[in-house]
Amino acid sequence: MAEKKTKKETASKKKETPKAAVSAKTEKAPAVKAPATEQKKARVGVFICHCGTNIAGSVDIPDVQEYAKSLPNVAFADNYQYMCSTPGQSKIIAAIKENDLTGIVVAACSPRLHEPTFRTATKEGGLNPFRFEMANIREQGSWVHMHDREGATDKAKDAIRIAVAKASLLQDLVPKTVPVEHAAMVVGAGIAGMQAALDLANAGIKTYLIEKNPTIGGRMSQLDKTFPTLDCSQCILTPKMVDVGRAENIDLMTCAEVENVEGYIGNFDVTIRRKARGVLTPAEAEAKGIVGGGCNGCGDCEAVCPVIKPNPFEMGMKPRKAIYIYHPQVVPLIYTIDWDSCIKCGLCVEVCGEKKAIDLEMKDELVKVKVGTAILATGYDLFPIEKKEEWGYKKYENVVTSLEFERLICASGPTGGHLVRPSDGVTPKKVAFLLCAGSRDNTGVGKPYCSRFCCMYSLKHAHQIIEKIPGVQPYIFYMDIRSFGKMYEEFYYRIQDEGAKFMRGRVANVLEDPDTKNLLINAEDTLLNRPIKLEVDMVVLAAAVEPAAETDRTRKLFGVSRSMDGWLLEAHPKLNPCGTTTAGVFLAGVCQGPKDIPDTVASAEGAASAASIPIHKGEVELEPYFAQCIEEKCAGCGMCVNLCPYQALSLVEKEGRTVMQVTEAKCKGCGTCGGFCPGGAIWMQHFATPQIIAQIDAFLIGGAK
Amino acid sequence: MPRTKGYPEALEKKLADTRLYEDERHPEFTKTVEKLSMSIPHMCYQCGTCTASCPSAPRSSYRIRKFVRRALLGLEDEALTDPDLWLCTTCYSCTDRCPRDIAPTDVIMAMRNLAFKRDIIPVNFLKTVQAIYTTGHGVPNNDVNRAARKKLGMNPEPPTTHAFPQYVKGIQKIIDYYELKKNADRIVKEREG
Amino acid sequence: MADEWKPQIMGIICNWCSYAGADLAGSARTQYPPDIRIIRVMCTGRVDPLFILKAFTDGADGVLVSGCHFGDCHYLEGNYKGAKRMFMVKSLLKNIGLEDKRLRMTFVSASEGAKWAKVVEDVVKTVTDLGPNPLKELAP
Amino acid sequence: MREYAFFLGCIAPNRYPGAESASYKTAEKLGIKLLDLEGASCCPAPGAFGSISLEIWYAMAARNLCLAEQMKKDIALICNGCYKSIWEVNHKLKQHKELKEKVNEVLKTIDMEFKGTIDVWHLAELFYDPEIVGVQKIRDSVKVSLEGTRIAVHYGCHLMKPRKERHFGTTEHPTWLEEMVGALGAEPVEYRNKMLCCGAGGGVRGYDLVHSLDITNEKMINLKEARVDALTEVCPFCQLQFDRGQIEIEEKFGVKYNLPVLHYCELLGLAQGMSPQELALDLHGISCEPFLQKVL
Repeated sequence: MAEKKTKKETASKKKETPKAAVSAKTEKAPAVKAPATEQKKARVGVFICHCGTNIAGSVDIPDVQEYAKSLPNVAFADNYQYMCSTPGQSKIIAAIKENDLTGIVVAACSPRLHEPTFRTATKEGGLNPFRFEMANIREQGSWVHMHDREGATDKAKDAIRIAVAKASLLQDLVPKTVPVEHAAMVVGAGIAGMQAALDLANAGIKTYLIEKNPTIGGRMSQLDKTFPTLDCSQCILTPKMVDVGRAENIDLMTCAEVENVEGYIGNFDVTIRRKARGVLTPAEAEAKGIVGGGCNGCGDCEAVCPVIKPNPFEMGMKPRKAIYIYHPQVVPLIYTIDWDSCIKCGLCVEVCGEKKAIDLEMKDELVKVKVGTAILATGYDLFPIEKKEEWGYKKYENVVTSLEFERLICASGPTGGHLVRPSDGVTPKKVAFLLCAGSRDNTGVGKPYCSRFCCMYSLKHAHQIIEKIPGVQPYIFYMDIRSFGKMYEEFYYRIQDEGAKFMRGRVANVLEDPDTKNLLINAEDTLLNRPIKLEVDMVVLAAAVEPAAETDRTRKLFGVSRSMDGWLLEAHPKLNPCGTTTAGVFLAGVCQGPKDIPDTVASAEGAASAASIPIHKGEVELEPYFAQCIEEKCAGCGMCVNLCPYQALSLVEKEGRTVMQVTEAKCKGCGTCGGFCPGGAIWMQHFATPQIIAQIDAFLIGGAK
Repeated sequence: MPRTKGYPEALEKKLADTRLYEDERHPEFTKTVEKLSMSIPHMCYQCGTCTASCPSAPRSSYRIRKFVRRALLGLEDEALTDPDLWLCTTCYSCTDRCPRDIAPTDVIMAMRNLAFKRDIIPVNFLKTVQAIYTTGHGVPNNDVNRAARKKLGMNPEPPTTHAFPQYVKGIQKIIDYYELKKNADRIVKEREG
Repeated sequence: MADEWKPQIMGIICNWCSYAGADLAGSARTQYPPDIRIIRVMCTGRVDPLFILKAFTDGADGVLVSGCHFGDCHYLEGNYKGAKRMFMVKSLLKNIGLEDKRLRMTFVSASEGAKWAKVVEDVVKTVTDLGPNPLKELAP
Repeated sequence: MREYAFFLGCIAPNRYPGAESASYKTAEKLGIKLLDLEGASCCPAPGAFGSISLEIWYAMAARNLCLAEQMKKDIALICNGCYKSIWEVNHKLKQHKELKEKVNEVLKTIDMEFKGTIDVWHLAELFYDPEIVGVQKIRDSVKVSLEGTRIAVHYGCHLMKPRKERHFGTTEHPTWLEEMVGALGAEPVEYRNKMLCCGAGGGVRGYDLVHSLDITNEKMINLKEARVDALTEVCPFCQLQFDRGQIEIEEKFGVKYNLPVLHYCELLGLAQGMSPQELALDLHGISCEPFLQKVL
């Protein structure tokens, strides 16, 4: 039953498609006359790539070529060492002209790699580029059946047969060109987001910089010094923060989150939630008619606020008020109210006086902006290292994380830069640094990856205490020191020379002496082959990092995938580390994977450059994989309308009938509608039902064997 | 060995250590240990967490990390003939903490199984077997205990194989199925005469 | 060797996750049995139940539909809709007396090359255990 | 009243019958009836048998499991070593079909078959489980509060470790047994490195007594530091190591601790009003007198 029905459909659709195709054409596409090529008998050319020995090593190329020649509709077959090379492409161009081909099949690597290359070649040969189909015989052939020549060869033959079946039915398609909004968005204003926004702004692009916290600066602003140069982190960061605050092209929104994203590359409609910070900026005040008002950062409000809470910027080790700034160098210098702890006593409003900066009734606002491209720079959090219970974090007071250490050693931190033990305020004389705390951990509790910057900052920590505390002894418990960057190994040399003791062994557990609050470390000196117990005053855990908590929500809004470990997935790990599979969305900094500051800045500049290209080009081509309605068949049932996730389909009256209509600009070509049209009335361009059925038939009943 | 051909014997002996990897490697050993232990010692990165967790390590030359390394390298003879093999208290602290999710304790148990196949086994282990073979219990009942049980109003023989000796036959059948009693008796006799 | 029966399995997989995952298995040289042939669609939402039925009437011994993880679909929710249809097809298969295990829907992301290899291995094993598709004799 | 087949093991019935007797009586007061598991044998000792041949260990433990399967009752037991054998073999055979088939081949020779129809529990975990007994019910059952005593807990190894194979959660800083001690009115006392092994397991006690006592001694030093009146545990083998071990430590190292060591069931028995005679505390190597004087 099913089969018959499908067959009939296939037949009838074939007749109708030219009409559908014509109606789908826009005025922009006069060059190719679809019906003319449609009616011609299919003449397909097959080209088989050796890819050096990558394919030829596991696939019998001559055999496959002979087989390809025997297939119906195949007018020409050839092979070449490297089809993607210029001579390889020339073969395609020449063959189209010489053999009057209507479709091209290249059996080589993945279409995700070289489809664009061969489409261009097809076009240069005088055919519509969408008359090209690729057979993947490398990634899904020779490489996964390396030692099964017969199996790989058979699979290659089938793959070509399936591709030829589709190529025989392919149509001319014309990509749509859309204009690109001359604006960009950067989500996250840590060092990555700031750098990307500055680059975009300097390239003349209006840039919206969205930050969830009340200030920009991110993790880097929490650090004391940076390795290996020992630059003061704040000193090199604050100029950038000021630049961001001042840049004309940057529209900085702090206390803001992305609420919703619609559209596609060139035309993203982004809704931003500007959370009520309870305090007006001077500009906002002016807009409200308060002349010379708004927050000037004087801090009078903070002085009178009666509520005391831990400051998250100081890792909770310093108090702040319910109306607060994180630290003196914040950008923008505007106070923020923590609604969870504010008791609305109104003292701040009173003291603020004529500036009228404080509004205790402020509500969240939703702002809509349109951007052409977007960069995600959402950064990282520390892995909750208390989950690795053996090291006693949160159980023993003198076990701290590296980020807490940064605040404790920082001159602007809670202790004014004097490193002290949280338990008794005494300066520690023996400090142990535990590396790979939760990193390189396959137990399912920690993280399987290397967090990449812990080795180096722990070396820096050791240096800092040697510098500040006379007679201190740092112990670094490590498995491997990974000092791979420029001047990093030299830094390692320096710290060893300064007297840090390197203990090659992972710490099994930490115990506390309840009386002295000293810590007893159990480890093995694996180089001496000897278990060691070491009593220290303080333990610093170089905790693993993980994607920031909001990353998952944000990435889903932008349609970005994540890899198995949670970091956002780049389009290609080697060759497109800033891009994503969603056109127009790019990644910067640690959200893509652990990076130190130089790598983060480099990746941010890369992302900014990539994100500016479509904007400067002014227009982008969208793949023409739209749904089309075959109106003769459409019963107007409307089932597809609800299936479409993009509201691209609607029912309209036409010649007295209700039929479905596609808004092409909204359609992204997923085909969900076409997958369930009961009447088979939806024509998915390039993935049309007859084309797919032909592939199925070719695979299962088209075999010559 | 050709590499040290012509060396004086004493020097050759000294150099033997350096040939460890070539001469003594048994890849099959790694595989057998992995199968018996249902664990993955070949994934060890030698961090030492296991040794540092080990209650036996500080008071002996027993280094569980070394045994895992031997499993990884296939150093069968070295692993099985080391008397330290029998110092593991099977406390599983190493297993709980291993960042590579290896079960070093089970690796040790697997190696002990293989050592037994070569008759390498402390006699006390075999005496437990003998005791269980005769009474069903590794720590059998005695008169002091019987008297105490009676005083408590309990049956002097607990309702185990002690009160139901007919069940001992089944136990013996299982042990005989593997010829364990025979081997145990033989080894104990060899050691103690 | 030649007359040993090998299953014919059709894989319809989405471009963004499973196809990319399969490519990753390739570049990582993860080996798996060669008994599957792939048809690429943009999204598993595109998979018409008729495609599956067509494949079985054509004599396919097994069909694997693979897409993105839920919540990870490139087109927001195409995979939910695809999966829903596969349940329907499974019950249809049961109704006509064909083992519904011959149809598998899996979720393999672009970063799960190793998982893809495992999935294929598993499907090939399941289908091999089930034996040839009884409809094959009727196939054209 | 919930019913369980009571797996005794060796040391409780044959060395500390008070622990056995206390288990029956305390459990009954808490709504658990322990039934005799006739013909049960040694679990067998995981250290000794597991070291010789895991295969035989599986088969021997499976025989005990079959006895309970025939009774159609879950097993309850009071020894960590038994828990390791009985619980783990039950768990492994249920998980691995191949292993089960191999074991059943052997069991066939004695007309038995492991089916995998029952579960295995430590009595202490049944006591702690709020759906079965729970701490509150224990507290309610106390007649003689142990108030004024400081009691340290030794968890032992094979009950909760390896963590991944078990279901008890943390093995670094567990506190559930402390809660159960607190329910008796006593003050549970933390001490240094409480999760350290008693030193007896893995056949080490038999293989190298001094080595094994050295570990016990380390524990004793830590316990002494914490100034406790008694140590409680849930494993008669650990109990033996701590109790008889103290005498051996005195012989070998010349140090005296005189720290009473009681199985949790004995402690619970005391709190529920059982007399020291009913618990046969006189069979302990280390006199419980000083502790009893504080309580009674």
